[in-house]
Amino acid sequence: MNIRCTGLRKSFDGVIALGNISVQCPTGGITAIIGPNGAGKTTLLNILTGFLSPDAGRWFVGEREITGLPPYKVARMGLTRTFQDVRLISMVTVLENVMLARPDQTGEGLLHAILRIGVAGEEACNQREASRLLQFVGLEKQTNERAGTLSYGQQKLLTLACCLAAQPEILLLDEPLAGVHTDTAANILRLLQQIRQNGKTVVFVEHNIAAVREIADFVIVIDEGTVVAQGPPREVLNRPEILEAYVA
Amino acid sequence: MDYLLHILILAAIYSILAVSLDLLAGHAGLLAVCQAAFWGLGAYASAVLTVDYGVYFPLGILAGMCLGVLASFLVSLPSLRLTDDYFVIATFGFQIIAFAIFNNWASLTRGPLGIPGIPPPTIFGWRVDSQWKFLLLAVIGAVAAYIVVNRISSSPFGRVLHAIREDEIFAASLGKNTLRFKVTAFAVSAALAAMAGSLYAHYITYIDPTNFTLTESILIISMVIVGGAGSRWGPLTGVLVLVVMPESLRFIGLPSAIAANVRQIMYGVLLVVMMLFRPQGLAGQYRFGR
Amino acid sequence: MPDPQPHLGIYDLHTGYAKKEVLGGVTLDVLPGEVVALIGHNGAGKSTVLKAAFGMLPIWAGHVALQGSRINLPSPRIMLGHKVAYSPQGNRVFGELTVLHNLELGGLTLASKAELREGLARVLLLFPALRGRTKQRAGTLSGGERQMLSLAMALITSPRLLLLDEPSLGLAAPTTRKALDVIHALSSNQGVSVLIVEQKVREVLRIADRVFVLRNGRVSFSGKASALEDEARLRAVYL
Amino acid sequence: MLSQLFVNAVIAGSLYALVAVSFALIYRIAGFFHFTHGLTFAAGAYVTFAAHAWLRLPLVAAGAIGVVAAALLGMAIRAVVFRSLARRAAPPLVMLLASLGVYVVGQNVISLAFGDSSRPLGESVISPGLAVFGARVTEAQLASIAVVAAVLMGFAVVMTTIGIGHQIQAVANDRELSEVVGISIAAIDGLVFTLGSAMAGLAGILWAIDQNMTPTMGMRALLIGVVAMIIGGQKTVSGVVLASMFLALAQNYSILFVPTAWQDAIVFLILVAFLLVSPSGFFGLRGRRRSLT
Repeated sequence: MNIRCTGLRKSFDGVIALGNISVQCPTGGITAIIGPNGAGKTTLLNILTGFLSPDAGRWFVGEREITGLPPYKVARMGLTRTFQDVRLISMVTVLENVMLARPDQTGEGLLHAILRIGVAGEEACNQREASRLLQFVGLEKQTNERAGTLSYGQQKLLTLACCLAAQPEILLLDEPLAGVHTDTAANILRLLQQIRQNGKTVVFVEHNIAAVREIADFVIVIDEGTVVAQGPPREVLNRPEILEAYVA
Repeated sequence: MDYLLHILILAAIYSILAVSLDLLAGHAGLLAVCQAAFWGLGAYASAVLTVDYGVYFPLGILAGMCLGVLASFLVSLPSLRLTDDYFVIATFGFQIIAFAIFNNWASLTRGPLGIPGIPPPTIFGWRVDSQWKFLLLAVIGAVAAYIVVNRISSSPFGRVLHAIREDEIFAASLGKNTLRFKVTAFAVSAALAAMAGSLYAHYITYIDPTNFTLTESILIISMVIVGGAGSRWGPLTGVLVLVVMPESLRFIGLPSAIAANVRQIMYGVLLVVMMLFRPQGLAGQYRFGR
Repeated sequence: MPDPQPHLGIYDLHTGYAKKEVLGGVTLDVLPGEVVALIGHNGAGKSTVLKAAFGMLPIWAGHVALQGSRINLPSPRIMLGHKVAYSPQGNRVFGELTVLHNLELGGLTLASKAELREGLARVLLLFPALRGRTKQRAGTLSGGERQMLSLAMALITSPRLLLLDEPSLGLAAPTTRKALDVIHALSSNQGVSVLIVEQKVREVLRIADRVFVLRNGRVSFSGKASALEDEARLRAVYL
Repeated sequence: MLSQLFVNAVIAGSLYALVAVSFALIYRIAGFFHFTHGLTFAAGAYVTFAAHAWLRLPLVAAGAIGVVAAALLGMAIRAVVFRSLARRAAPPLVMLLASLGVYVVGQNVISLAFGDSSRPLGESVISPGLAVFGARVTEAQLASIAVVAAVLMGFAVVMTTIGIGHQIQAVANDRELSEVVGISIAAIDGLVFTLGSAMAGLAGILWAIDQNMTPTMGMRALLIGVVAMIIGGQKTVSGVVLASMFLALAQNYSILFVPTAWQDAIVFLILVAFLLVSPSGFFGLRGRRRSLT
């Protein structure tokens, strides 16, 4: 499943954040969205995931249009995300954070919660799945620690695990490598490639151009709210106007 | 002796109120200061139904709880769009509107005169006409409320509430319809408070609007906060500290006129001290707004 | 002659927000009368360096020194006392107050009314476009005018050291060039030392004597501005 | 009859405005709903009563003492409770709860000291008053409106012309930039609490002179003032004053349709209607950090 948008436009009291953006991220690939500070990348992510309503434009997951859907419905359509500043539930354990993300849990119905019919079985299955994901991102040792006690890099890995636990088709990651030490960053890049192997589409906003060059199949460059270039990294990253966008 | 029973019955009823409010304030992080409104609603529903229409007690309680659920939608849907301080003020507003209804809808609630002569409850032939029997009924009610709230808070439903409490945007990004969870929690909290209202009405046998004022709501929220919001024993600790202990003031011969003020000063001071030194409360871990 | 005492010295600076370490040991200096550019991609920590130096952010490790003497607990008031001024990112002004009141607040720490009046006259001379608008609410100014006001608020205290955070944000090229020229003139004519953070690298290199490149919270390059003239070198260091 | 309702509304509205403006002043700087405003409101009235009745001071002198006492009370509560909470980086809701606790303590101390019964402030001299467009207005009421108008005008002038007023607006407008230019946020916070509490005390005194006083009068006035601030938009004095007048008019004219006891409920019905209509963020979602990054 891929994600595409047409004619997305958004401005904040006069300042244009997005001016008529129409992009499409290829199915099953890793797409990097790059561009200098304040170019509208996070704004685009917030619009696609329903947290921000644009002035104009429509966007789709696969063939289904998700324009204007609230965030929880967008997530239910198979499009989950992470945030620039790490967001998680620091008061509960790492395992609980991942178990929270599983969609359509019967135990989330009020009567089931009270009478506990068929909840225990599902919880056990949820726990197994969550533990598998923690193992996948390398946090199995921290399973029962409070999420608040994790290091920043570990918290980034946890949010990735939560994203996966929501069983998405497409992952939208907002600066997955920002503020992370080099070894964790390499680890995250390896995980993103494995996620792609599992057939999921990955789209991430990032500044670390070296990382983009290493794993991205497709690159979209946004500057001053418009798409200035898009295509495979080899082609796009060497074009002079890319450096210009960053540096001018 | 029966004064001790009176305190225990009051403690059981207040426990229902504190535990039910804790589902909202402690587990969902919604600082609602209108629990006395739902408490009053249950009391008046039971009183009016049994005194004016001779309705059978269990039906009275059920009717009160359903009314509580309905009223909770009227309260939660408009106010849940607001954040923090504005939400608190909106719930203050509903508390004041509810009190005005109890106080002025004379044809239904007989206004300031209140409703006297509420018969003791009979359940399937069991006439609860002594304090001992009433204590048993009140404790059953309290235990039921405690089980319901703890079952909810320790279930996946509760897990989502705890997510909403700390970061609703994160919960929404994982596909949780946060509004549904908050409205449902409101409804359960209101229904349990209404049940406490029915029990209270049949125990006190005479209710008037002054039992269900803003001050009562502030007392109930203080119990939850001082005791420790969002924890198993927090609300009950709050009841112990803010109901049982002050009631025993009467033993040391404090004239009742002064006792009411002293009791409020006590929980006012406790609330301030708690916020300064132990914002998570005596037995809790959750700190508001963290 | 011995290496001249840096006007501003930042030594092995570690700081960040809550758990996220943003600066992992940054060392840089500004010599008297010099214009130093601090460049790097977004999120590298450029703004954090200025905030920490001006005392807006607690320092986790390392220290800041002015004219060689270490400032233990830097705070805005202390730095203003040492004739240092800071203009935060995004051309921040008090939108609800008039241009004049913004300038007066900029000169709050000036000792006397006379100094304030003198400062007002000086900055209005420097930025003629503001002269006609002193009664206007700052929120109604254009991006360029707001940038000028923000700079004027920093210059009114006639600082000896100027910390500027992306004065060009949201400005068209000609306005950016004009603003950077004003800054350059200050340095060359009045010997004001400047540490300027910028995204528009080519523009700022034009007026900078030396440059530090920040990447992921560490200095990845420092040297003469001319060293980054050619494209390949800039690309290697920058991207 | 209608003009009498109008006059009553103007008197009540002016007092709501004084409470609302002073509450907004403190709220915009301190950043949390502080219920102690209701306490300083009541304290002003009761200290004036004590000075007037027990110390035999003329009403105006007693009133001055009342206002000073309210200001000192506000300053003291801020220094003891709110400053230490701020040092512990307590979130706004914890500050709100603490202010609620302080209010409950204060209100009960007043009722212990002065009793719960409603009592008048000053000689309840029965004066025919003047006829204004066919409505009865006493000299005291006219004086009250004049005082409130003068105070609000003076407040607006201070905020727009004098340096301190600019600093207050600056901190309310952009806290970080205020720190950058060297404004002492703590000093402004203290000043605002003192000034706001003094205005609240004055409002309490004028309210007590017009409508007698009870220990719980502060909460009622505070809640109406908060609603006026929410509807009027916190930024401008005129916006809050207009909203206060609107609430007073709505309350007074509601008597034609509904018994007077509904007056407070009407204020909150208006608030609910306003909140339903006014747009709020993306479905009012609360994240750990307000802005979505």
